[in-house]
Amino acid sequence: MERALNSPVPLSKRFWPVFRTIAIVYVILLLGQQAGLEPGRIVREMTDNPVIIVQQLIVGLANAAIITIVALGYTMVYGIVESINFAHSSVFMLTTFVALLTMSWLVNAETKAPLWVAIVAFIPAMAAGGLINGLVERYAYRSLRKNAKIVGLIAGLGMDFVLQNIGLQIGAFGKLPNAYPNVEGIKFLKILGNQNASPKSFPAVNEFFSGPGIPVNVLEFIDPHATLRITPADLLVIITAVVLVFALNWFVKNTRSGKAMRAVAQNPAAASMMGIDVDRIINLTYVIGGALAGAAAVMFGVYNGTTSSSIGATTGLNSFTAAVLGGVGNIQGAALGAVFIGLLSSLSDQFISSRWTNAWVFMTLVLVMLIKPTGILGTEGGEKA
Amino acid sequence: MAQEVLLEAKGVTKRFGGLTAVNKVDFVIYKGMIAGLIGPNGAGKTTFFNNMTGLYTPTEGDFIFNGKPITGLKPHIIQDRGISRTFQNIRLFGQLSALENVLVGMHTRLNGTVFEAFFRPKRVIHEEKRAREKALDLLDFVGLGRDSAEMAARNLPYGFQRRLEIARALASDPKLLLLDEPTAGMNPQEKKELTELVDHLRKELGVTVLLIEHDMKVVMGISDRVSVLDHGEKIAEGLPKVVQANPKVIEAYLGTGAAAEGA
Amino acid sequence: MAILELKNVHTYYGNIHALKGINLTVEEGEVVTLIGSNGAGKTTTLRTIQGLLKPREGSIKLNGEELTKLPPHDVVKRGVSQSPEGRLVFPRMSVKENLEMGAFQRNDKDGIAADMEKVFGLFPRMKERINQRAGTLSGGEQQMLAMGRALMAKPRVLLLDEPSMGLAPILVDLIFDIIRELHHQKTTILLVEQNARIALSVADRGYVLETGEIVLSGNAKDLAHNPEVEAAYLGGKAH
Amino acid sequence: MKQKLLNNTEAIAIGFMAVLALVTGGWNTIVCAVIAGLLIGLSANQNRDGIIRAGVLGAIASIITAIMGYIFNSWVSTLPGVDNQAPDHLTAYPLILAVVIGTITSLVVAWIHSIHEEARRKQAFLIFMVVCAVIFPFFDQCPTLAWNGPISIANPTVGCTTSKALLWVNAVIVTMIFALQALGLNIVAGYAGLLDLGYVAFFAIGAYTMGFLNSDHLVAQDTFLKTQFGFWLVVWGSAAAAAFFGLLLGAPTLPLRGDYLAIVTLGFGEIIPIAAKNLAEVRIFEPISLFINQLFSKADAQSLDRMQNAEAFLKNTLCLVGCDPTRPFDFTAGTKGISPISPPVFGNILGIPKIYAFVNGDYIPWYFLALVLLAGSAFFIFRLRDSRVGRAWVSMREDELAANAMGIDIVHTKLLAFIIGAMFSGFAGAFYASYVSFIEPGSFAFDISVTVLAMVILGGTGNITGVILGAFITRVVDLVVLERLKQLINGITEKVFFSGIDNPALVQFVQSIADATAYKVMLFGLILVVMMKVRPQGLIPAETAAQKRKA
Repeated sequence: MERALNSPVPLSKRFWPVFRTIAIVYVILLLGQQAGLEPGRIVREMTDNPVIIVQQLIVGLANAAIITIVALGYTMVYGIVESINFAHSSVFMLTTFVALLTMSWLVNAETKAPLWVAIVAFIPAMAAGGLINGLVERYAYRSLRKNAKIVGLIAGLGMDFVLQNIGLQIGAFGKLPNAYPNVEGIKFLKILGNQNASPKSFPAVNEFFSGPGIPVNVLEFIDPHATLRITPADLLVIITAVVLVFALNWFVKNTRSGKAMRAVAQNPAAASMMGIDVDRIINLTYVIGGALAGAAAVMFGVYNGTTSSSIGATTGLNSFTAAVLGGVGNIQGAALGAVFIGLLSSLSDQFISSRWTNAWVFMTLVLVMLIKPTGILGTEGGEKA
Repeated sequence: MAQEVLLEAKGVTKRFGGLTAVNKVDFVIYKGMIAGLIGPNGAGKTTFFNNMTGLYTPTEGDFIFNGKPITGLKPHIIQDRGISRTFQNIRLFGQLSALENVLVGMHTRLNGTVFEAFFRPKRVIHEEKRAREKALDLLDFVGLGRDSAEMAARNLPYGFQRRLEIARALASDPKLLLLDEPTAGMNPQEKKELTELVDHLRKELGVTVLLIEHDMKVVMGISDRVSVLDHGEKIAEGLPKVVQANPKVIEAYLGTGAAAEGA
Repeated sequence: MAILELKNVHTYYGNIHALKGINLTVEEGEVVTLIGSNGAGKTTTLRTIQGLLKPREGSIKLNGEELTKLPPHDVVKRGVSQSPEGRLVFPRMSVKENLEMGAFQRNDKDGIAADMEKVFGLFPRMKERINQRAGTLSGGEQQMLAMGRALMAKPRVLLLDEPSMGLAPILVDLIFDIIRELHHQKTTILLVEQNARIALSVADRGYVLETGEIVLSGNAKDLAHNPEVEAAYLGGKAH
Repeated sequence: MKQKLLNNTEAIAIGFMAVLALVTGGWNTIVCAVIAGLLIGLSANQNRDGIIRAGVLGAIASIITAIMGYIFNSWVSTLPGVDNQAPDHLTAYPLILAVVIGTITSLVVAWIHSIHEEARRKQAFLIFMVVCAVIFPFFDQCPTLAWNGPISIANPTVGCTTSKALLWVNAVIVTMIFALQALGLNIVAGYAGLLDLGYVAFFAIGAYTMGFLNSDHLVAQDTFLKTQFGFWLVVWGSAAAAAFFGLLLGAPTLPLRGDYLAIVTLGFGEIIPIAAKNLAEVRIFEPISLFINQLFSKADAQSLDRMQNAEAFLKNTLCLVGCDPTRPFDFTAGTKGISPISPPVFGNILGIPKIYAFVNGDYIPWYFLALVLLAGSAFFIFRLRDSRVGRAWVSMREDELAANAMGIDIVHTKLLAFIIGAMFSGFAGAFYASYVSFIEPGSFAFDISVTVLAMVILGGTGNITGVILGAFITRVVDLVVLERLKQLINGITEKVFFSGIDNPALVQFVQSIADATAYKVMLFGLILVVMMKVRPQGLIPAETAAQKRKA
């Protein structure tokens, strides 16, 4: 003990980690300001106008709702086959087109749509998502499952490109001429615009009881003039997400197929010995994941108002980060991670720098992997026999 | 013969969640001996091995190798210190040739860096040449012959694969060689030949061997000392014959019901 | 007629010829044991019967019906269920859910409930822990759960793979008492066990497997006193 | 023993090259015939009969190729919108030459292939390949001129505009840059088994380092470094910068499970173009003073607009980089890109007079420079694979746990592979920047990572020859076949189907649906999926020792 006190070496050793942390934080602040990380400005902007924070929180929650549903697809598939489904983000992207076309067909390519149109659009979008993902699993992944993991990953990547390319080419249908061939039905395709890669507009869902939104005066104590508007899109997105998370949780916990899914995730060999058709259950997982992507697509379209063939990558990265953050394979974890990512994105858009938001999300992903690779609610995967 | 301790395990315990796979095992290996470790399936033998070689960190207890603690070190450092192993279910580098497999085993004993790989200074050329020769000798020694040197490991017959694993483990000149069920899946003739190889290897190379084995005949035939694990605990230790007659061992291996019936 | 019949079954792992022409029969209500050293092909035989591995040659018949081409879940449906080596319970599911998974191929709710009671009768400890997660059970309890789970399929042939593995002697005795009880109830069992003596003590007949081939077969009592078997698998204990 | 009329390689070779000749025609017919001959020769039996058969097959293949070339010349090239190779597209010379050279190639290759002694065979192949590589660009000159006499060889650029001539040389130079990248990725993915999906990031880092340090971009900046550092110096800087980022990204993530690495690298690949886009106006302040100023400065947020406000906050802040508010430090030139980037110069350094300077658009010297770099890299990697380090990589890929137990430090070894892979990509990026002389964030999109991965997978993971072959096939498909196919289809549709229809919208729709180049990503995606299902080891799998013996 005495020696330890007298000698200077342990002292510097004790301060080294502190010093290192300070140095790292300093460097991050130094370089981070280029990407909008200026704490002084951020704090000041927040205190100057606190209403914006609340507004951004609502935006963040709505984004989180969408991210959650996409993340569920990642997390369920990862939970059962322990491999990332790279094509998931593209399935999501394709289903936004299904949703877009359904809605514009129902309202005949007009710019406004009542709420029921959005609700109806869930059906074809979810069906399409389930179908695409199911087919991808059946024909691209299934026979590869016995190979090394990297083989499946690469095949998934390949499918991702194929689907992305299809998404891009869907845009070309917007170029179909009006008069020729003279079919009325294709009119709604005009909504796809005449540039393949450019964003396509969703009809705005703005009929909500009797007005464009409910004004809510929750912030009177800060600013008597501040009024928040909660739009139908906000409500639709958040309520759908909550309903889907609970429904999925119930499904996995209580139904025969849900239990089989859990069994396969925990031990495919044993599940097979119990008479569970492992291939079918894995396919079912993909189908459900795809259907969820379809649901998320409607939410995304209604909320953001546009889609394009390139939205898959960002949403995919956000959702995957959310899934990892919450602990891969965990439904509640995905929701928790998504709330974190959603809030981070919306606050970053407002207060840090919207151009660098993706970079901050990515930083979060790396940090999470460094600090807790298993995620917030994750369990150790190592003990699985 | 002055008996020098090579490896000592002190109260090694490994728990997985609620399951205690290895429970307070004390264990000593002297230089130059062949130590046998037996026990029924799932008794914790391989777990014990994995703790020793750094794949797991023991929950409690210590391993002392050559007078220095090695508990909790990374596997590659433990291998560098002089403990080398084979695996229960053969884990060769399938696409590499037999020769290359042995050369990988020599990794810690070679010094070539990336730059040297490109410029190939004399030192590295010599080193590689010597390494290749030594690897060929080792292949010869374990009975693969130089002809198999260029064969991809996964294309070798089963028995050769087991031998190649031993050659690979020997490549780093280990002080202690751990063999995990080296005769599993072999017929009696092959078993006999492999037993001879193990014996041979102790005599020729002076390696200390710790052997996990299922086949009583194999263990009893060559071991100087046998320890018996059951249910994660060491239940007996001593000369093969003594251990064989130990009622506890008979019970663990043959079951009480059977003992009653046999009586 | 034999309820389970294997004829000249050859199974490969990649290029490794693991089973080299297995011939084996199990009669209704009989306990047959398969003994042999590690790596002899015992588990491979069970996995082949259940359809987890596809034989390259030969036929496997259950009550005269060919099983070889069927996927594992259909084999379970036909009435072959297994308590696997290493138990492989579903660790994050409760005991009850594990047992339900055993009855996955069945639709008769009443029958399932009745069978669950039966399992609880055999393994009272399972009833005490009905809501506990299987991963937190002790080794012996997990073994009981694995056997109970296999019984929930109401199998015509029950495959037991190494039920004594890693268990303390007292638990081994308990497990084998239950196997005797099952035998008494006329359950047809194919038992794989490395503890040859205890296995032969409960079985009617036995097969000895060596590097993928059956080298000996016969009445369990005879096998137990066969000098070769004694030497190789009973510890070479001198009488 | 009944021999099949054609084996798979031969059938694919003939078919593919015939299509290629059909869509490119002209003098490209010769190249097609040579490649077909090469592949036929390589797949021949190693005996006298084999050589004869190869000769016959080679002749047939060449004739088929020539016929296709003829169809191109006489019909395809007359379609509207198809690039004609030369005014005399109907000339018979290239077609006759194609038959002769194609046949000879297959004979020679079959003969070399039949040499029994392995060392000599390899030597002969090497010599053959070097000869081909050296002759090649002179055959791909502006066709008329090349044939008309030695003038064109002496002065290759006469009369050749970049858009029409040198289709192949340009494509091959770009291909070699990609092959260089693919070789690097092969170390990461092929040897060490790490799936890196953001490989383009290192390419971009290398290119931007070159662009930054070897162009007027830096000279125009407000720094003391008002100079261009020259290609030969910066190329190492590029490699080092890429390696540094490789370390930065790999060190925290490589210890994690493999598929997480895929996602992290994917993210990194997305971030780098974002950074390139947004680092055009860099201003860095001392963080503590910035914090204090922004938080406590008296500037009134209500009265000033946001921009002015920000300036007011920054007034008393300690500024480090890009302090002049009207002229912040321009790091990447944002979306407008850096141009022109200087080409390499021999000499002109340390008092040595300028010996030779490369000129953008003069392809031949670039071609040979790229060839030397690629050959050097291949040689380097070949030696690396055959060393202690290379063995460690492959063993780790085969069985990580066993490799660890054999004394290999997994994290260290993975990191080494990752860094060296990054270095190659950075190197390639530097060369690319100097070659095209213009870089912008859009040139480093995700599809480059995909293309390079497709090259490695297609050719054969872990095999140098395979990877280079993969690079060539992929790039030729990308740069030549798809482009030509698009022209061809558009030409046909326009001429055949739309000649009587006056509806530009419909034509435009059909053309954008039938645009072959628009399906590039899908094609590479399909290559990945199909290869994984059919032949996960690639066209030329890593030679295992056993196969060496069989040969």
